[in-house]
Amino acid sequence: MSARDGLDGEDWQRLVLATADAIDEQAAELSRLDAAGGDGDHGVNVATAMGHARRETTDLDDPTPAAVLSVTARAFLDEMGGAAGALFGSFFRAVGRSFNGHTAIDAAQLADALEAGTETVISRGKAEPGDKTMVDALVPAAAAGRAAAEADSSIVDALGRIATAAREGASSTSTMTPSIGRARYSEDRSLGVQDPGATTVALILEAWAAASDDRSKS
Amino acid sequence: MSARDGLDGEDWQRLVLATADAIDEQAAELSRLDAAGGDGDHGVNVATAMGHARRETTDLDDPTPAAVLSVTARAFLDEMGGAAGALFGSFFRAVGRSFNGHTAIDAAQLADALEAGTETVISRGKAEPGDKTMVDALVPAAAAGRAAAEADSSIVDALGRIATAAREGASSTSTMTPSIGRARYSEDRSLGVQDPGATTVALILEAWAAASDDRSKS
Amino acid sequence: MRTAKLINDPADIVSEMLEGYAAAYPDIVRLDDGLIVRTEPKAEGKVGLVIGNGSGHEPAMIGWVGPGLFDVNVPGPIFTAPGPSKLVKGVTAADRGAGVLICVSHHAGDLLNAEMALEEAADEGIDNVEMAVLWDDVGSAPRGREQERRGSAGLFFVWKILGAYAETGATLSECKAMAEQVRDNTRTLSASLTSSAHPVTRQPIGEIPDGEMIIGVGVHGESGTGTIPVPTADETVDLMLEHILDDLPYESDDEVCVLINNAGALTVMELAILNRRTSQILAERDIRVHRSWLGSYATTQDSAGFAISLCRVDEETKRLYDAPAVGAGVQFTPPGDSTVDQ
Amino acid sequence: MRTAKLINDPADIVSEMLEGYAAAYPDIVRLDDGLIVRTEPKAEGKVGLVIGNGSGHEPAMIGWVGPGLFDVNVPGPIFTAPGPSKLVKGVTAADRGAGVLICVSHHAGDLLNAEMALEEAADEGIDNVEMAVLWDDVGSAPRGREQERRGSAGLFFVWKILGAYAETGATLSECKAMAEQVRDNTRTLSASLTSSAHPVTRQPIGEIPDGEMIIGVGVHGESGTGTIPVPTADETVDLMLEHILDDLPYESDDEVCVLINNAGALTVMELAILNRRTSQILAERDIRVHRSWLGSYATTQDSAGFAISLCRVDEETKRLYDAPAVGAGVQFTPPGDSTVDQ
Ligand SMILES: Nc1ncnc2c1ncn2[C@@H]1O[C@H](COP(=O)(O)OP(=O)(O)O)[C@@H](O)[C@H]1O
Ligand SMILES: Nc1ncnc2c1ncn2[C@@H]1O[C@H](COP(=O)(O)OP(=O)(O)O)[C@@H](O)[C@H]1O
Ligand SMILES: [Mg+2]
Ligand SMILES: [Mg+2]
Ligand SMILES: [Mg+2]
Ligand SMILES: [Mg+2]
Repeated sequence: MSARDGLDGEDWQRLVLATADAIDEQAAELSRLDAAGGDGDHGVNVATAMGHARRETTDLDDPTPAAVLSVTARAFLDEMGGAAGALFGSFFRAVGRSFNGHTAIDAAQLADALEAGTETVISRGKAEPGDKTMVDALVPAAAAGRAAAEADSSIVDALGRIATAAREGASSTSTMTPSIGRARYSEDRSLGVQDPGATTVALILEAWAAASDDRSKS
Repeated sequence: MSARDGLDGEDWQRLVLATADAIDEQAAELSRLDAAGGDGDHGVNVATAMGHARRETTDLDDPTPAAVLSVTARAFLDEMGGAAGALFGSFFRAVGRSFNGHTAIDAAQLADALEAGTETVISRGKAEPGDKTMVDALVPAAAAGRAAAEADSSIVDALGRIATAAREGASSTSTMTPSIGRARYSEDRSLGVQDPGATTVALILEAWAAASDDRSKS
Repeated sequence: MRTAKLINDPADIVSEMLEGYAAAYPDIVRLDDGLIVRTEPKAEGKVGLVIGNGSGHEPAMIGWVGPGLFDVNVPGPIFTAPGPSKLVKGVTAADRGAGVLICVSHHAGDLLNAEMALEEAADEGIDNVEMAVLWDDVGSAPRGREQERRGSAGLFFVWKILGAYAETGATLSECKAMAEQVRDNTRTLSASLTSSAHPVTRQPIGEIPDGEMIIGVGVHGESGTGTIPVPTADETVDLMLEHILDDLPYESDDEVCVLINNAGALTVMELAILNRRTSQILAERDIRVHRSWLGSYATTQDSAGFAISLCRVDEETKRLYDAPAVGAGVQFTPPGDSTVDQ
Repeated sequence: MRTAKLINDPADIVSEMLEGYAAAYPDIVRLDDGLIVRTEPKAEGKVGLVIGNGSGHEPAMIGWVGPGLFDVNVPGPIFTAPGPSKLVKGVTAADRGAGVLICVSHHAGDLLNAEMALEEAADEGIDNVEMAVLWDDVGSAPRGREQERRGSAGLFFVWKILGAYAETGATLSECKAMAEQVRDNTRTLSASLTSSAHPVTRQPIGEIPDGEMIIGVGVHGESGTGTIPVPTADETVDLMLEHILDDLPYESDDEVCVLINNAGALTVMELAILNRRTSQILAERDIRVHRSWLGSYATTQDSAGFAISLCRVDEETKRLYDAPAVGAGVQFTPPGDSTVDQ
């Protein structure tokens, strides 16, 4: 199977491992972003969750795409905790559920999954675009996924466009002021600084794009 | 009665008030000295005690020399507390007891009193000369008092010599290292700094000298 | 502000804390797969009480497990609510056959995870589980928008009264109603003179220079408002208590319990001086004090801050409040029951 | 280090603290002319227990007055022992016809003033008063010179056991002997990560930079030794406990009570992590732990420090240690006596 046809369970394992590496590398930066408006622990939190996801994913006997995402979801829900853990966990769980029954994920299935994940995050967390949260990266990412699917893109191309949209979404949060979730620690200081959760979304999707791309080249 | 004949109860009231004023003026400096080797509260402690002594002395119906000193002693014992309060209090109490039965105090009586006070401080507090305590001001002061009495000095002259000796004794403590009383807070930092308790002794005896001298001129 | 902490690997901070705490109080609590549970379980047929919360607020809530208090505490990472499965595990551990109430101190993460836990419990066929969402912090939302308020130190009163109530054999819905009733009679406002460092990252959370104070801080150091020069203790209480009293409002002839909670590094000396003014003002307003507590019950690491909490009580809640209770971090001994003759 | 304090006029700091503390716990203590005394006095015919001490260590010792604890606390100015007349007043207030024991935590000021109080009491014709001079701090003098050591947090054990013992009707000389016996089985070592400011002068007492620690500090911040970079919690306990264990020495098959006392601003999290290692080492050495306590019992204002204290116990002292006691700052509930059914 080539990347044109979709990413199978082993591919998703690789994507998750690549994500864990990317998060480890950026953890300090993510915490730094969180220190501006939050409590400065976001990088530690996500790295903890992704560390577990790395181990659990590797241990899977039957790594279907759904199973890999489900295990990742559990790592966020159980090991990260907090609002962010619940939301990232819900996101991955919805993505995994959407992958259910598919041995390989193509651009259309990915678009469905991202939409499902984004909707869950919004309905659970009640944040709207512009509230300076992970939603500001997820919404454009999901839209890019849908557009790529409609343009019949390969999964690799789709992920590339999704990652770019997520990154732009994350960047856009730096001019926003927070208005959701746990009351902020010092509102003023976060102006000009990206939202850490949105940045994590971008990092994840960039890692997915890069790792899927690697595969197509290999 | 002139200063040649001795200081009566009203004189001692005046000496105590003058001491209270001198301490108020120097309280910050005394605390600063204490901060080097101790807990930085000596000025506050002595000022509290002398504030009480000022009020109590003024309120005395029958201000004999013994009564004035006894009231001063109580202020140190009851309102200052701690080792220093007990020692200053014991000193004044011994001086007061030595004044007992005298309506006016001459140089010989003062010499007896200072010796009694100094002995009490040493026997209670177990400090020896050189230990960097109030003893290093009291011992030379008492010796100067005895010498003045033997030279048949007036009380005013005696107090002048006593104050000078106490000041020299206090100054000498700056090169000493502490070795008694409550374990010190940071031994090194007190080197080069005078002992606060010795400095207070000097301030008290200087205030007595100055106030007694005022009287002889008036 | 101190950033160095006496810990080992920051990654082990919560697990090692739980181990060390349980080791100190084996007659009260034990550590069971990451949960703090009562050593002597509650009698069968009584409602189980569970609370999940981020760690870092000790003795809350690991110290509030025991007879007359919680059955199970589910500790999350530092300042981070535990996930849904761990909460469900806590529910199972607390179940004595009469249902389980999950108490939620109202914060986004606690609420989200409790909601998900209820879904997960339902999926697993565990019913007879309810949650009570609790808030008290008048600094976090204005009057009329009480349900947006955060949970803070004043939940002390809910924990205590609810804990005693569950021991009486009250039903699950009665317990939930009691928790909400106490909540609705409770108001808290907090202030802080220092921020604290996150124990894992060692980064300061917020910034309060020496000599400044913030009124209205949250239990994680959250604050929207600016600093003011530290007022006197009396001025501080005057400012804060006016806000609290007017909010419910507490009125003359009301009877209240008082808590002056230490956020961590305030001294008992300061708490007592703050209580002096508090009791003066309450007396002036003819508000009777049933009992007062000064101490560190819910902390924000080592912030030098405090909260004033009032809870309006009636005969029933007073009786429940005075009932004996034994947690590792809080003990209630009924007045008059203090004879020591042997 | 915080120098700003939530107080009013620094000159009123102690009197306002006492007022506010007594106002919070009227069922346990009352404020009587500057003394903290039990609200319900001890039965006639039992030995009265008095302790004088400098203020600033709260809840010690204002929080240690109550049934099964002290009858009277005589608070002095900040970090300064009270004078002799006030102590004598305390003796009179504590007298229930069987004599009074003055407990002296060994510091120059406490000892001097207690000695003078005994003289003063004798002058006033009050006899049947004794004093017990108590020490525990292995950081303050080497082995063989125990009687030069300072009193510190470990006197916790003396207070508790002696308090229960006096309630049994033991005589004055028996009480004094018991206090000294517990003292001789108790060892403490303290460490601190920060100094604190004197609350009146606002000047720092000593200086410990962030990231550094001193082992061997005294309860007023005294220290002769230098700082070291903050070790891990486990390394710290290893270092300190070795010193403590070798001193008595505590040996295999001994049974001990453990106290990890917070000097003020350490977190419960850190105390628990320190206790984890403590209990591991004791287990390794086959030293049994009867009971452990983690908390702020004797503080040095808001120093981020702690003490590890051990007390070797036998059947009698264990029973006394476990007896119920109710102070505003410390409650002992006997294990097993924690039923809350109503
Ligand atoms: N209600 C919400 N909706 C969407 N995202 C949220 C919400 N609350 C928090 N987040 C995301 O979580 C991130 C913070 O995560 P993290 O620092 O790990 O958790 P915490 O705030 O508990 O310390 C924010 O940057 C934001 O993107
Ligand atoms: N044993 C002693 N003998 C003589 N003087 C002493 C003794 N102990 C303390 N002092 C004196 O007391 C002074 C300190 O007083 P102060 O700062 O008021 O008390 P504290 O040390 O309790 O804070 C010292 O400078 C010293 O002169
Ligand atoms: Mg965060
Ligand atoms: Mg001093
Ligand atoms: Mg956090
Ligand atoms: Mg002092």
